[in-house]
Amino acid sequence: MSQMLQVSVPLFLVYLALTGNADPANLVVGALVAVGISLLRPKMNLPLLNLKRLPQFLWAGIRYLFVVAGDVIRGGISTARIVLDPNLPLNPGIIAIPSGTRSELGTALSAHSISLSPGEMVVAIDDEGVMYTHCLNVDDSEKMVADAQNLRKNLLSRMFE
Amino acid sequence: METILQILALFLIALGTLLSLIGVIGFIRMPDVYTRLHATGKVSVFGLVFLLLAASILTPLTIWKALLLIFFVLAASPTVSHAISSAAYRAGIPIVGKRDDLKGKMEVGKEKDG
Amino acid sequence: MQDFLLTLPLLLLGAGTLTALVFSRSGWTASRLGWLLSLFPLTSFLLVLYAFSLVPSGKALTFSLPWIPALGLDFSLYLDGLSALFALLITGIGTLVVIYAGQYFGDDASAWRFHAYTLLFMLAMLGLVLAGDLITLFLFWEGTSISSFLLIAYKFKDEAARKGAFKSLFITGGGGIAMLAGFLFVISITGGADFKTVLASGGVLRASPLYPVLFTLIAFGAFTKSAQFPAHIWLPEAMTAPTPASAFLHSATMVKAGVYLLARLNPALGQTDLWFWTLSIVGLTTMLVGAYLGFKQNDLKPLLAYSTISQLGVLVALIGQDTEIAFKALVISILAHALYKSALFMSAGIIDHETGTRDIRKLGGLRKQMPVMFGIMGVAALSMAGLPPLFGFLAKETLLASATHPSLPPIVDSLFPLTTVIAGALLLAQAGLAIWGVFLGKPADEKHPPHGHDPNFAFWLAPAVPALLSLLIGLTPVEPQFLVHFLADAAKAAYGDKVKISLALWTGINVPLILSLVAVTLGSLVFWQRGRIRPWMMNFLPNLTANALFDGTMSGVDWLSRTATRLQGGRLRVYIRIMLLSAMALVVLFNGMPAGVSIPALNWNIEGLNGLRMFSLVMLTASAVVSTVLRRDLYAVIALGITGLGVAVWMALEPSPDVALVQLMVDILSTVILILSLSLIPRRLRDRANELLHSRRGMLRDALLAGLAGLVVAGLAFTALNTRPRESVVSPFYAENAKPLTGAKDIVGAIVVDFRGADTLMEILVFSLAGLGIYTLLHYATRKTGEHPHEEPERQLKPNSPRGIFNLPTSPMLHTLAYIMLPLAFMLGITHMMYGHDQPGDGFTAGVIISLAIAQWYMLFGYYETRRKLAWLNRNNMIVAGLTLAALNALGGAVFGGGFFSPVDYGEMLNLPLPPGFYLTNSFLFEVSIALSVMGAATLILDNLGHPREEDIEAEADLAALEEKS
Amino acid sequence: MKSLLDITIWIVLIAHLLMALVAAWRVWRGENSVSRLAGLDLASTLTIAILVIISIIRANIIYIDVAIAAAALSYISTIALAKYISDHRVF
Amino acid sequence: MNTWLLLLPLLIPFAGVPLTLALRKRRRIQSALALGLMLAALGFTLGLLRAVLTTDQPVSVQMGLWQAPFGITLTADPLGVFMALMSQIVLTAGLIYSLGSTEKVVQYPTYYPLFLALATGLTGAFLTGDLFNLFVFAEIIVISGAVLTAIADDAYGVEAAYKYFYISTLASVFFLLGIGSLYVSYGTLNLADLAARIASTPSAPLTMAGIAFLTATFLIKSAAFPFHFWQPDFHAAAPTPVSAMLSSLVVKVGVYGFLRMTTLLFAEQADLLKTLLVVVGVAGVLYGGFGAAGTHNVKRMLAYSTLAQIGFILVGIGWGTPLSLAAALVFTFNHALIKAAMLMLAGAMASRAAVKSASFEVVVGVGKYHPFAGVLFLLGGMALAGIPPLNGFISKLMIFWSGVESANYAALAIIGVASIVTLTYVIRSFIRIWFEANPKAKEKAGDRLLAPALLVFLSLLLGVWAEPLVSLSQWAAAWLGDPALYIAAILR
Amino acid sequence: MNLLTSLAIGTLFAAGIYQILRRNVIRAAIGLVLLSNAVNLFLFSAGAYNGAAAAYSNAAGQISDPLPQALVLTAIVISMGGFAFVLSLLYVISTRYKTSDSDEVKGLKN
Ligand code: NA
Ligand code: NA
Repeated sequence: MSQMLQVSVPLFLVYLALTGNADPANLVVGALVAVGISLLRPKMNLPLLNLKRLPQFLWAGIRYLFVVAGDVIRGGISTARIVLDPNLPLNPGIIAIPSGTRSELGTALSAHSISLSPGEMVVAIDDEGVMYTHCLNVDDSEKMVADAQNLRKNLLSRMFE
Repeated sequence: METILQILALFLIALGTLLSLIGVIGFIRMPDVYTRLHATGKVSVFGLVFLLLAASILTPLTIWKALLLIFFVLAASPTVSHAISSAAYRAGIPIVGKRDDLKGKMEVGKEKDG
Repeated sequence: MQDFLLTLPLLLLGAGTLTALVFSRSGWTASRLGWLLSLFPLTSFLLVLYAFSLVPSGKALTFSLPWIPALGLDFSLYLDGLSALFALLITGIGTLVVIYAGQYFGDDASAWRFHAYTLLFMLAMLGLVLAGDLITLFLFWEGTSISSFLLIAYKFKDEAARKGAFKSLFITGGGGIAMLAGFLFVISITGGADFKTVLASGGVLRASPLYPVLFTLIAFGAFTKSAQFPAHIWLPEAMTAPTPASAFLHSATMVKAGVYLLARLNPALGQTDLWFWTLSIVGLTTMLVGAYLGFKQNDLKPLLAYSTISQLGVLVALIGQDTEIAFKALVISILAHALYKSALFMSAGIIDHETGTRDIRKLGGLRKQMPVMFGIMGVAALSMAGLPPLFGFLAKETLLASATHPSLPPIVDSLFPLTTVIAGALLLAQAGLAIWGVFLGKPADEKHPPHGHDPNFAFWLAPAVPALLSLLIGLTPVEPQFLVHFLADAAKAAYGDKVKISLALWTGINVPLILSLVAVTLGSLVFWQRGRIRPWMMNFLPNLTANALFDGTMSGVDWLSRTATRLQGGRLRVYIRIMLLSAMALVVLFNGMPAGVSIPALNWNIEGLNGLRMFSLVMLTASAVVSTVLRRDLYAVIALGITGLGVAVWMALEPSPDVALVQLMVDILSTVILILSLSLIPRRLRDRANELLHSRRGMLRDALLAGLAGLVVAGLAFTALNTRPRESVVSPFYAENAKPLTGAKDIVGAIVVDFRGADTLMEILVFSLAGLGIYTLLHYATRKTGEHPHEEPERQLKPNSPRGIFNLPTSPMLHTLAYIMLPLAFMLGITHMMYGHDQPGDGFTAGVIISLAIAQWYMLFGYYETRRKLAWLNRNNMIVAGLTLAALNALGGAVFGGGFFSPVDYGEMLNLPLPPGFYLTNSFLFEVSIALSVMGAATLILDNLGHPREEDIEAEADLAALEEKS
Repeated sequence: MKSLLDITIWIVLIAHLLMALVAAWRVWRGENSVSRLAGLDLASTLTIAILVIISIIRANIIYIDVAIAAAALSYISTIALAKYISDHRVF
Repeated sequence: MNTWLLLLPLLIPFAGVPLTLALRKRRRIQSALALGLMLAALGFTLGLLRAVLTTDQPVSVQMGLWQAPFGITLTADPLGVFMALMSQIVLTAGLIYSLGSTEKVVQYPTYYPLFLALATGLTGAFLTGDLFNLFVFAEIIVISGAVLTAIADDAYGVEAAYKYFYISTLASVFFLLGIGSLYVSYGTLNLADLAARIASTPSAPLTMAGIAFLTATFLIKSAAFPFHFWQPDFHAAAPTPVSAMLSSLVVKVGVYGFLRMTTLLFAEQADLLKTLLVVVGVAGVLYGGFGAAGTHNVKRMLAYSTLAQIGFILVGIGWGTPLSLAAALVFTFNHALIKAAMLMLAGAMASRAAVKSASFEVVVGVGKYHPFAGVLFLLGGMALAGIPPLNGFISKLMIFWSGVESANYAALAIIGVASIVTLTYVIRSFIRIWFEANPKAKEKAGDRLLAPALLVFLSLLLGVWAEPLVSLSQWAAAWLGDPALYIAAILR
Repeated sequence: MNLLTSLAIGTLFAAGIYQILRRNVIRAAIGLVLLSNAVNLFLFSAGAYNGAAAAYSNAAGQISDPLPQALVLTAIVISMGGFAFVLSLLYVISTRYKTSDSDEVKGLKN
């Protein structure tokens, strides 16, 4: 049930975004479509979240978004500086960053947000959740990414435990 | 109000294009595949994101739909760069730079040209 | 009423044939069957006789049945003196032959086949002479060719029989075609096919400028059938037929078909110089050649065959004449020859049957062992030699009489008698050879004399009858009036005017008699000196035969055939080059490149989005060209992807967002499946075939060809762009009516699913077929031959090694993306279906989007895991559902909307509270069905191209069942 | 103001097309398959952007609908290519 | 009523595709259903013929009731219904043969769906009144034919399909170029409307280009020399029942196209085209005849022979007289029956050979144990060679006659000489299979002979009782003679 | 502009033909895609004057001719299906004939 909701509710929102009208009939149809699709979903190992922790989940999620946004902007600026600098001050390399979790989703989200920010890009991930990340500038990435990762990690752990 | 929005849009578009340009310049200047992927995979994507925001102002496009599209792009593009870079590494394309924690952790292809 | 009488003889023979077939399983011996079957020709003989007795002299009995009224063609019969003569010979000798064949094959129970063929042939032959119009005649004419083919090939196990049969069919068949053409000319001139009309319009025919053509064609047909030089070559080889067949075909009947035709048409086509010269020259040549070659033979049957050829030459030459006496000679010779030649053939068969050989060198001195046969064959031979008091003598006399007719033009008046005398002499010598060689002389080696004795009565009865007749007709003191009138009628029909017939042997001392004496003495000399002459003849130009002509033709045909098939060399590229060039040649031929391609028509205004169009055009053209010069297929594929994007942008600028969307989807899909096939076909194979990596031969040529084609198309497009109207004829209708009639803002969408829904219906069928086809090819057709064995499940990465896109499992990042995107793709697709009528996207894009999301699963999770996780994915059933729904939906239009495919708004009908902008119409259902079938097909395509080696559960079960069956 | 906006947008569009050409050029002259692939990826991103810009110019969101589908799927061919490059098999 | 008579012959096979696919697990029911549907379709086609005959008016349906030229028109004019009837008869025979076939391919779940799809394509191609719709139906024929050939038991099926598909793609390209050229010139796709507009403005800038490309298209479709290269391979390698359909029906789509071009669309401009058709036809008669005499495989021989026979038909169309058109139609119909029968017999013999192959050195002497097949083959061969009393004779008679009447002596002479070649290869192959001895040949069961027997019987019947077919084709030819009638009937 | 467009279409067509004539069957397959693209573009230019607005009933001003667009949609789908089928044929050929050189695929001749 909750699995189904976790799939169908976002889908319902997507439906609304796509059709873009809040007519009650449309809500009904959208709900039906969303549920219908969620019936086709493969069995997934989504971490269960029980509804009474929903506000906490959302709050953590929003903060998570801001963290990521911060990283992105920071990375964007630094990358822009590198690119536009006439003598291209690069110090590229691949560093290993442990995600601190073994759950697929957790690792995936961390890796995603790391890769999202310009300047870092996860090349490979091993079963321990270690993310081998390619950086434009190894030195400043190393520490920054490291503590950013800690922040992410405990936010994620608050979202789903 | 109208004007303010339009100015905002104008700003967004300019920013977006700027980012895309940076992306492309990086794409041209960067020394190897991996570094180049930073440019294409991300920067130009953010260019697109800003364009979409502008579009949601200047056209009947609802912000929700714009956000959906943005979500698609942002979900996909880092993953794609991850895929490409891992493919490059697997194929045995060497990286520029001294540090490589991944070295020796996985078997890589012989041919230098994937 | 009496007309129907004419059909009876034919029906009887048909019944006879069927009877033979009916008795095929009965196990009756040939002789028993022969007696039974002989009743059919006998009866029809009597019927013909009766029918003829009803014909008032000089008139004809006719029967006609409309056959193809649309073409004015009838099936008609016609009995007059001439046809009666032949009809009686056919049925009469036919009766004897059937009995004789019965004896010949003795208790061989499988000879029913021979009887059937004989009666079939008899039917055809009788029909030929009874035919009342040209087309009917032709029907039976071909019938004789085929049935005689069967008779000659009766002993098909020996190669000679097969060759002989084929040769006779080839030659007579070829003649038949020519003759048909000739007949058609006649018909188109006279306006009718029946003999009444044709014979009445001789004047028109002879006057027609086409007369030479049609005469040549018809004469050619007749000559081939009647074995005239040089087409005579098939006759000796046809001797491979069983002797009864030879006796029938080559004495009385088939070879006389040509003679009959010429005689029949003489009143219409004859009495011209062309007619006279052609027939005289061909006939006399044949007469000489036949007589000459006959004297060379040692085998009885060929010997007789050549004498037949010679006789046929005589007959043809006689028809060529324009004199009463010639036609008297004609009818008498026909009768005489039929009698003695059938007797001789049948006797030869008996000799062969009793002694086991027909070679006159092995034979000899049989007169004591076979007195009866000696008698029969002796009489017949004397008649052939033209000696009194036999009927043959009379024939020769009349022949000489017409050969010395005063009306003959110079040269001919000396050549005709001369050749006749020589031929007569040689024929006499041949007759002598036969008799002496078989009965009187000694066999070549004394130690092994031939053994044999007279057969039983039934066997020698058949030859005895005609032999006896030729004796009686000669000896009879008083002319049998019946016979005289009969022959007179026949001659009249052929000559077109009264012919006086007398059968008196003694007509006083006259030129013919003297010439006849000369011939006899000469012949006796030749026979006496045969020991000297024949060896000399054997050595003189031994291989001077017209066979060279036939063989030459055949090898010519073979050479042409080999050349023709060599053009089909097997190389697709050659084919395509030829076709492409021919097509361009067509464009030039039809002057398809209009003058519109002229520089003044240029306009350089870069208004609106043209600048961007230019960019997109540059982008797509550049990448297209690049894709041809890039060495690695992978690079070419990537470049192709860019081309696709460029095309999409161009389409978006056109502006046509719908097409741009589909173009994008299809570009992605085709890139994916191209990559799939790159991974399926080993790179070394591809590089070996890649000219860019080694030989550059032919690339320039192809470039030129491609450039030419490109120029043509560019010219076409340029003209189109410059001459296209501002407004199409039909499109405004769509623009106005899309919204009101179909409720669709998207006009293109409206056309696709409503105005031209039938196209789309068939289009999804095509797409589904492609999917099903790939599935069947890769999981059935190639599996049964075990071409690609199953593979073990995907290679796994060893635990705790870093993961990315490579191998399996792929990295968590990618997994998550796959998980997220699949339901989103579903949602996107569904909105395309629901709102496609107002926005880009439709059932097709929906289907492709979902299938691509699934393809992504295959990539990231692998085949087995995907099939396990997406258990609901049954491609075939999706196609079933889609196509069924589509058909039902179209029917729904008929049920609720008044017309097949008519738009119906079910939502309105059931007044459901539907969200604004979404209509539950049959257009929507159509979109759904499109999506379903496309989804099924696209998944089949991706899945099977991606996993030709993995097991498909359904297919495996089926194949297992198949194996059990066989 | 409006005209300024128009001009900007036109410039932006030209810029994007030029960038697309750069990407195409990279596909032609990339030092290895992956950089060509990156070129394709960039080109498809830019294509989406161009669609968005067209919809701004035409003030018509149907081009966005095209863009959405493109955004949701265009990466799939990239992934396929990447997988092929990495270990010469896709599925 | 008539509407349904027109719709069902097309709709039934179409619906048959999903239905038989749904029944793919129960092969018996599946095949029975396929045959049943085909028979039903045939019945409705006969009804349609009756309707058109009695009213002497084309039956036409506007899909979705959108009036012409805006919607898609289905039209059963005399020519259309004539061709459709021909197809349905032969297709039914093909299904009957499939039921009795020993080939593996007929056991595959998708065989009958694909066969019915082929039926859909053929019927639709002859019944549609819209140029682009014709293109789509042609594509259905291409894809279903290619698939059925690719999955054949014959190991060369894939190669044949591959070559066929590429060449057909070339045809599709030409077709679309032609359609585009005509659309830009006349702005419409409905055949009747198009014909009317072409008649009123005969020389638009791209008219001739349109003619050229459509000509190229139909030359490929009808496998006329030198656009024939796909045909011998394709028809020889396909599964027997399929090759029978391909060689007898599929090439007729091109013939149909030329009939429409010369008598409807470009009735005014067609002179050059007609001359071209005569030339191409004569070339085909010669090339096909000699190819058939020279090739090494019975099925290939028959395929080449199709090339020649199509040549005769094209010559008839090119002469363009009422009689020659009727002759071409009669020839088309009769050839469909004969060629299907002959290919089935060849396949049946191949299935009885030691190794399953139709090449001469394998099937030589196989006929020994199958005299009945021999009788059928001889009769069929006679029909092919135009020997009475079989229907082939009527075809030949009418073609020659029309040649004589229209005074085209040169072409007539050549095809006359060439038609002796037909007799040659037919008899030779008969001799090889039934008369020559072959120690390897064993008594062996194979594909059933019912279908070819039926077809041969039909050929015999249509030879002896030729009036119906001849008058039918004359009726159709008369309609072809007056395009205005057709146009009026559709655009009324 | 017309000249440029038609030249582009011609070039695309030529590239397609050239690729179809390559011995490497994969290149020939790529040729199929290029050809169908070229033909589709030609069909576009066969449409009536291309307007400034997409063919939507609520569009303002001259719309582009919708019919050729519909035709192109159908043509795209059809050629897509065919293209996929060809690829499967190529795979089987490569396993059966152990080659991807179209000149070596000549088991059927004469
Ligand atoms: Na749409
Ligand atoms: Na195609």
